[in-house]
Amino acid sequence: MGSAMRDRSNGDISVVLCGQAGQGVQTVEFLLTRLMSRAGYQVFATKEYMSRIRGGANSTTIRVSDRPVAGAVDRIDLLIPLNEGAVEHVVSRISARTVVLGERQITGDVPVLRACTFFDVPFTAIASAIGNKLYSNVVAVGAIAGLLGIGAEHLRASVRHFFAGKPSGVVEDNVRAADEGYAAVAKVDLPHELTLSEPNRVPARGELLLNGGEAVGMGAIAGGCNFVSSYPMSPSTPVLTFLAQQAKNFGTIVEQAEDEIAAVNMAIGAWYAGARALVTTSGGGFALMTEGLSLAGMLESPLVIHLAQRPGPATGLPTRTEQADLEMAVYAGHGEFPRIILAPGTLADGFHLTQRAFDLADKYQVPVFILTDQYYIDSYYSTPAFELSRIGVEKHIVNTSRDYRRYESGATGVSPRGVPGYGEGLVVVDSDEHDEEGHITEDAQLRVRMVDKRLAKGVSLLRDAVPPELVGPPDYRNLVICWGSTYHAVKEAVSRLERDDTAMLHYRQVYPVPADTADYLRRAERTVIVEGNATAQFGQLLHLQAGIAVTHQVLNYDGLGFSVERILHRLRDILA
Amino acid sequence: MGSAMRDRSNGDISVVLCGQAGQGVQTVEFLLTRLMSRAGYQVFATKEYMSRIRGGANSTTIRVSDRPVAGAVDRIDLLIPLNEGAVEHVVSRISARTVVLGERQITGDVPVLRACTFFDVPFTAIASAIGNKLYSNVVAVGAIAGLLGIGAEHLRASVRHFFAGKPSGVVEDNVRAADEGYAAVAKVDLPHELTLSEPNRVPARGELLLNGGEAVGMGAIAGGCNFVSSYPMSPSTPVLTFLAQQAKNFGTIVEQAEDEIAAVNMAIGAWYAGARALVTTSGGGFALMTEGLSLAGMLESPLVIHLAQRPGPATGLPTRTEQADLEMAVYAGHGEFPRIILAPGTLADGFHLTQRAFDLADKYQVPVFILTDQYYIDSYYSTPAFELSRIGVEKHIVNTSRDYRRYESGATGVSPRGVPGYGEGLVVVDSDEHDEEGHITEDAQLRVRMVDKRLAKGVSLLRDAVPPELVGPPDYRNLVICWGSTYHAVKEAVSRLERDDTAMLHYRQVYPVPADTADYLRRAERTVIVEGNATAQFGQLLHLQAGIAVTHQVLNYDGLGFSVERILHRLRDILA
Amino acid sequence: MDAKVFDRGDIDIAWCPGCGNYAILRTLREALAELDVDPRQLVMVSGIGQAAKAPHYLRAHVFNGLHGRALPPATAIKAANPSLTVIAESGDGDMYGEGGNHFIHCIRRNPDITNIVHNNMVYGLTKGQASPTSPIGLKTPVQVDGVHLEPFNPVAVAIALDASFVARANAQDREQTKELMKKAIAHRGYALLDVFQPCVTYNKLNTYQWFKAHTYYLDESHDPRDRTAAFRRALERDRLPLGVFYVSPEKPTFEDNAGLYREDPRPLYQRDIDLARLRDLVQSFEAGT
Amino acid sequence: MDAKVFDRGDIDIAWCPGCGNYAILRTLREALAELDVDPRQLVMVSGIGQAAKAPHYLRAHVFNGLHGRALPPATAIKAANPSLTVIAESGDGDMYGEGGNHFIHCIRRNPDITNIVHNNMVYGLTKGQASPTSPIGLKTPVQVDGVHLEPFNPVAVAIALDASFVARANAQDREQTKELMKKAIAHRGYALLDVFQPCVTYNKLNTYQWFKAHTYYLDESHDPRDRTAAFRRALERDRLPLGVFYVSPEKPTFEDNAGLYREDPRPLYQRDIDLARLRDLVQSFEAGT
Ligand SMILES: Cc1ncc(C[n+]2csc(CCOP(=O)(O)OP(=O)(O)O)c2C)c(N)n1
Ligand SMILES: Cc1ncc(C[n+]2csc(CCOP(=O)(O)OP(=O)(O)O)c2C)c(N)n1
Ligand code: SF4
Ligand code: SF4
Ligand SMILES: [Mg+2]
Ligand SMILES: [Mg+2]
Repeated sequence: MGSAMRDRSNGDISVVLCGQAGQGVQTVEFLLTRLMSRAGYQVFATKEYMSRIRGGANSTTIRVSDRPVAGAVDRIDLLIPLNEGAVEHVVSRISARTVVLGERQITGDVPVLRACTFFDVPFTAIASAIGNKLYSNVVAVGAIAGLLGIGAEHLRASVRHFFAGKPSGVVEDNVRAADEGYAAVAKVDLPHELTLSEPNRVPARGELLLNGGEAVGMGAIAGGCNFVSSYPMSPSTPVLTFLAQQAKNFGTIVEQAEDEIAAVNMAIGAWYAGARALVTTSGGGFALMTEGLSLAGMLESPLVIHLAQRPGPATGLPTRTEQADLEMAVYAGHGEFPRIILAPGTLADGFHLTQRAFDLADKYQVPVFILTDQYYIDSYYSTPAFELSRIGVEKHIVNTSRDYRRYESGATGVSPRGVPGYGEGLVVVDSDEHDEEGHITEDAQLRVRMVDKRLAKGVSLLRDAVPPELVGPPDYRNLVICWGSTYHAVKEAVSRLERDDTAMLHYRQVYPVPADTADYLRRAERTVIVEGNATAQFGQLLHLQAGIAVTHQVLNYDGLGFSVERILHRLRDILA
Repeated sequence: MGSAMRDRSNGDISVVLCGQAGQGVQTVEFLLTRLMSRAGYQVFATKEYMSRIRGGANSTTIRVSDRPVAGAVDRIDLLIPLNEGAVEHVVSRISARTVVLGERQITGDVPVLRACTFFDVPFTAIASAIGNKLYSNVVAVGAIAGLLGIGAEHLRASVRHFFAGKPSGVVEDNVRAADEGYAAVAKVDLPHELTLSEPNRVPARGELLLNGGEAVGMGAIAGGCNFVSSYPMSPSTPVLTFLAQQAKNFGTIVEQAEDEIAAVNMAIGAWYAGARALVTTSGGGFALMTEGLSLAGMLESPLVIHLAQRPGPATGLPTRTEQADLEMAVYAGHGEFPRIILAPGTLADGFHLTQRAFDLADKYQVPVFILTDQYYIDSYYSTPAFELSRIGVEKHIVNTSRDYRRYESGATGVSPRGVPGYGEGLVVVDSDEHDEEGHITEDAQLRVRMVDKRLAKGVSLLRDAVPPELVGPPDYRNLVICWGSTYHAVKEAVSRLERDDTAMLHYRQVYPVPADTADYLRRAERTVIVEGNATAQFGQLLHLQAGIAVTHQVLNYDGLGFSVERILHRLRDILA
Repeated sequence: MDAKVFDRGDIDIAWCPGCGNYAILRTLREALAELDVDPRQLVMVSGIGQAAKAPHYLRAHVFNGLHGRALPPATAIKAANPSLTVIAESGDGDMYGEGGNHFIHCIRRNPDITNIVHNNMVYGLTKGQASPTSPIGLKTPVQVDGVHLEPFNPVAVAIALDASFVARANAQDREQTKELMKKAIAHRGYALLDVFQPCVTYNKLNTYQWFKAHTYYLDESHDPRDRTAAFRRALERDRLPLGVFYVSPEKPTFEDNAGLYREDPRPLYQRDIDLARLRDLVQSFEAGT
Repeated sequence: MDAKVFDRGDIDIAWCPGCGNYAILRTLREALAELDVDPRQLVMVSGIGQAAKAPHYLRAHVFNGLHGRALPPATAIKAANPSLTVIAESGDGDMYGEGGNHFIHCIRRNPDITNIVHNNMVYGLTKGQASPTSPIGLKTPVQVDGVHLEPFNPVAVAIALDASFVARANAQDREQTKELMKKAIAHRGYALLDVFQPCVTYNKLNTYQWFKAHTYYLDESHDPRDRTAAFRRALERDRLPLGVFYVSPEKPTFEDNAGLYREDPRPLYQRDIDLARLRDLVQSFEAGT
């Protein structure tokens, strides 16, 4: 099968919704993905949106397939422009093969569309006829479902499910809206290559549809998180919101702090008293936490930080994506102390790594980062059920005796951690250099021992390092390296290369870099780092840790992140 | 001349004063160094002190020589213990050849002293007889002067000078105290090897005696600094204090901010309005400024940061020294933007690099760091006059026209910088990604151009990089590398190695690493990095920038910093 | 002067239709025009948030800094060039939450700047979480049970800090708000103007109607020189007073205290270093002295 | 209980001889003993400064955190384990300067903790710069001309924030200070106790004698439930009142509001996750639903 064919294979349709903020793109997206999912398809959805509440131009890309799909694509198979200007917003992604479903009256005569098939459906008129212009989004959902060949019953059930709890008039109006949208396209057919094959499966038992923010949030709960102190900041807020919504259910204290400094200092206080605390923030907020990070280093306090990246510097592009805060996470905080940085690639990673972060933080008494980004947080796809059978919190708190000393020395650098009120001992922690008891000291020899103790943990914790994942032939000549959220897009691009000399190596622990890195790099003739930043930060880190510089870079820093095509295109150039 | 001899050569005597905080060690130090200096000797003084206001145990090491001296030594030739416990505080530095000048009654019978020559002079009793126990420090100064063979007239003149402005009774009492101390040792002689040779010089014209804090402070004034916003934090406060004292003289606004966040944001605001602003801080304070640093990166605001390092993490050892905040300075702030980090080695560096920092910041519109440490700030020595003839502020502010655009693009990445009120244009700066005018944008292509523009400055500014200094044979086989404050100690240690295959390479610009680094490293068989931290941070940076890993490390992180002997000892081991 | 001077023309404004911010923006332009402020002498400083975008919608110099950090640069800008008119404009979250410490200490410092706070009692830009001024009970995606914290009372706190000018306005009353803006800008010293601003998207409690029903104007019976009375008024809860609560006895501004403009009014950017004094200073460290 | 329980024995105390801190330390030990507080249930939280070293000189759990950051961890510690007695003790610079934003918002949050501030009106540990409470005119190495900024009035601000308990003491009056400490610790909710503390090294203005001459005790005529009266008292300058200024109408604490202790008093460290609920939650994301 040629790549052009594959790009538009009828196993994978890319639907793009585009409209203003506040116009209900999210409703359409939600309904459509659930509907397709319930119909047995695999779906993936990712959105890009402006830093404003109403107006502007936002879009969601939804891929529907009978196979797992989880990477962003540029191409648009089916475009649903919801307002004037919507087409212009995605104009660079439109080709002659893009099919447009919309209202000509709204869209107007945009030159690029002249070559496209345009199904003109008067969403607004239909909605108004039913009784409310607001129903036009549901009309659109009906029409899309019709075009994609979903059964009408599926459609109705989904709409009913979505509006459950609303007055029955509203529910039925919406069902009618969906029906009429569906009917409006009854006579038309999508081009052959856009016809979805029958899904060859019903949803697998327990298959989930959720986004990165929800994966991380549930991972935190699974990790025993019971204290969250944070300050809202895109794109990290969904995790805060998720945990706030679940707080009552799980006995979690969720507090919106006055600022990020309070947030991190609260979290450290909470760990001290025996809680499992999380902060969730983005680059600028984390910058304010760096003194607190250093405090965690000195107190040997566990700490879990969800750092959701967005483009900087400073305020940058608040609702966009980037992977440019890695170096900050690695080096933040004055003085020297160990830390762990995990960067989920899959949704399962978001769950399992976050869960694990709490245990690792507790075990080694170090800060552990979950490093995500806007793309990761806001994207969702169908994913197999999480493995819950082995979930259980590894607690590392000891009952203290009368002569308890918080910083008792030992080979691993890890001292038993007590909490106030549990046992007979006193728990003394100090941000100054301290003795084994925790009291302030200026003894130079003790200082050296304490530095060594803290740094020893940095070695101990390598035992639990999460290894990178190699996808593709072990005897590769080309190695495409990536980390964090780009997992799926890179994987799909590398697989579409169809080269048996090329493999992908994905890091989900980015710091400390797992020990076998040099082996992986040495075996390749060409190494290509794919990163969402302008300076190849992880490439630098690999260089430092493995002593080998990567030979090629695929970087992106436009705020929109990577698409499969863009990676593929760049890889083809490099590997030509 | 054997090294043992050299160590105690009569051209170089090491005098150590030790007492409690608040006991007047600093008075003795001040008087003694000025006295020796005026007598034609070169002096060096460095102190170590506890983070408390009274009590505890502090010490000052003063080297007196007829040649330039500027590195800390461990050995004590002449010890003046001023309180009970003083001897214990420096016990590891005492040898049988140490001569002690003190009051047996206060010192007590400390075993280590039994092998030493002890001159018992009843400072307190003499002082009380004159009328005030407080005079005992001056009695001690007299005695030290006597032992070192300084003329009594020199002594009196210095004491008079020091107490000038006090009531004449006080002045004369102190002169008497000095005289009596002097007389008390009239009959005794220092061992031959501790006899200072006649100084072969009068102070050179304009020769200065000042410490690192003063050098940086004056450098700031020379750089046109007219706005200082900072929050007190050891060891950076002396620069703040110095500039506050000079504020009236130079029309400087010096403001103690409510916190470090306010300090850095004020400084950026001041630059925006056309001031030349400085913040002075230490690691923990700087951690709080990192969001602001990123703001400077985004606004393309000049900014000068004096970052005086002390041991971390967290509060650490507030009054001690370390070089462990380099990585933080290199990577601080979210997002990607260029910066310059200068690290003075000599006092002249403190002056000239700080002066230059303001011009570089203004020229390239980037943050520029002056990276010092407690050792640098608090040490002083005799140094040749600063070259003032070429001082003059390079201003880079333009008169704006009506169509002025703050971020106009150009090859170097540097856009002409206007200030509000000067010209017809409007000066718009924004922490969000912005267009050329400075207004907020979410355009992906513009984003890429703006990132490229900012990073282009990182290349442009390499033109003004301060090259490293090679001391020793250009055809070295061993290269000892250091940076910042260790200049003199490493230089002395390497020179005492007396090996013609070994040179020292000192970096006063540590970031970006000057381009010729790889050449220097490649020529060496063995490379030794000497750094005041536990993880060889600059070694890592060299590795990254030059692609070559250093082969050996000499690290120190006990808070007391490097002495010449400790470096020498380690180098001998490594190069054996 | 015509308020059009401050117009930026046909720009895209990122606020929701119906937002109270529009009224504040329009009123401010008019106030500035009536005060004859030259845009080239006007610096608008803001933090981050919906309100903080306001400076972009006005022809003036703009310093749009970090969330919560408008007051420190505003203070410094004024100090570096006292001939500029400096207005720090931002949201309630920005000024009283993230920026709370600067709010307190800026008041103590008393720079001659105007501080306009769009008080919509919610975090708009980040989608509706509670702000420090949110009323108890307001439900949000994060304050799921409703807000528990005692609302921050900026007027009372500013009076407690002896702020030099403290006033409150209601965005929808454009005329009175304009007068208050003019007073605040004309006032010499730090002037706080807290402006009630309906957020039509996220705050369904404090609506246009609510503000109308729950506010009244202080009349002549209130003496803004009486600090205790001002404080008592600031505590009123049922109906919230609008107008000038408090004007402190005249005190020197931050720029006055800096001292360097007493004899020489030139802003810092016009000044050069005094090389002779530098030489003297260096010489004072000569070893022989 | 004997105050010796809180003794750490023969330790080196880093304060200057004659410092007012000693009196506060001793008084606090006695107050705790009289309240029968078990050291194993007592957590002392502090920031950085001379005052902030106090927790090291007492037998108790200690969380000695960052400069300015005592209140956030104190709040969290209490919330994570409400059975602990939590005292946040630090200096004026720490609490009102660097920590000013936490001071404001902690009061709003109303955790059941006691906040003891050693108010020496100066930065001791960093060698004598002005603190937010320094009097106008105080000369320091940085405030060369003397302090210009309006002194921060913690009592007035706390009342403006409707703090649940606001009191002021004078370190040298050990008996009355002890009573105030006991009241503050026994109070349910956030309690501020600002303690005048002479710094014999750096503050030559606000000496033992000065505090004695410039303070007096509020008597029964003052009703601590009257917020405006409390405010008026807080503004007095010639002689500064001591005692309990204000006690707000009872309000729930931060821990109460958190809700999770209503049915189950166990501290967080004793709890486990509810796996069944987690399973349900995960299931709610099943594609089929
Ligand atoms: C350090 C930091 N933390 C958080 C944010 C995210 N943030 C942007 S605006 C905002 C709140 C805005 O609320 P407010 O100031 O009341 O302005 P409004 O949008 O309501 O006008 C927050 C939390 C940020 N930009 N920077
Ligand atoms: C972030 C940070 N900034 C500055 C400092 C330096 N510092 C330590 S204590 C202190 C002030 C102490 O004053 P105060 O809180 O009044 O305590 P006191 O010493 O007077 O008891 C400062 C500025 C620090 N440790 N951390
Ligand atoms: S979210 Fe609220 S404050 Fe922001 S623009 Fe919309 S209505 Fe206005
Ligand atoms: S410096 Fe002042 S506050 Fe600190 S211990 Fe000494 S007298 Fe007390
Ligand atoms: Mg708001
Ligand atoms: Mg103090």
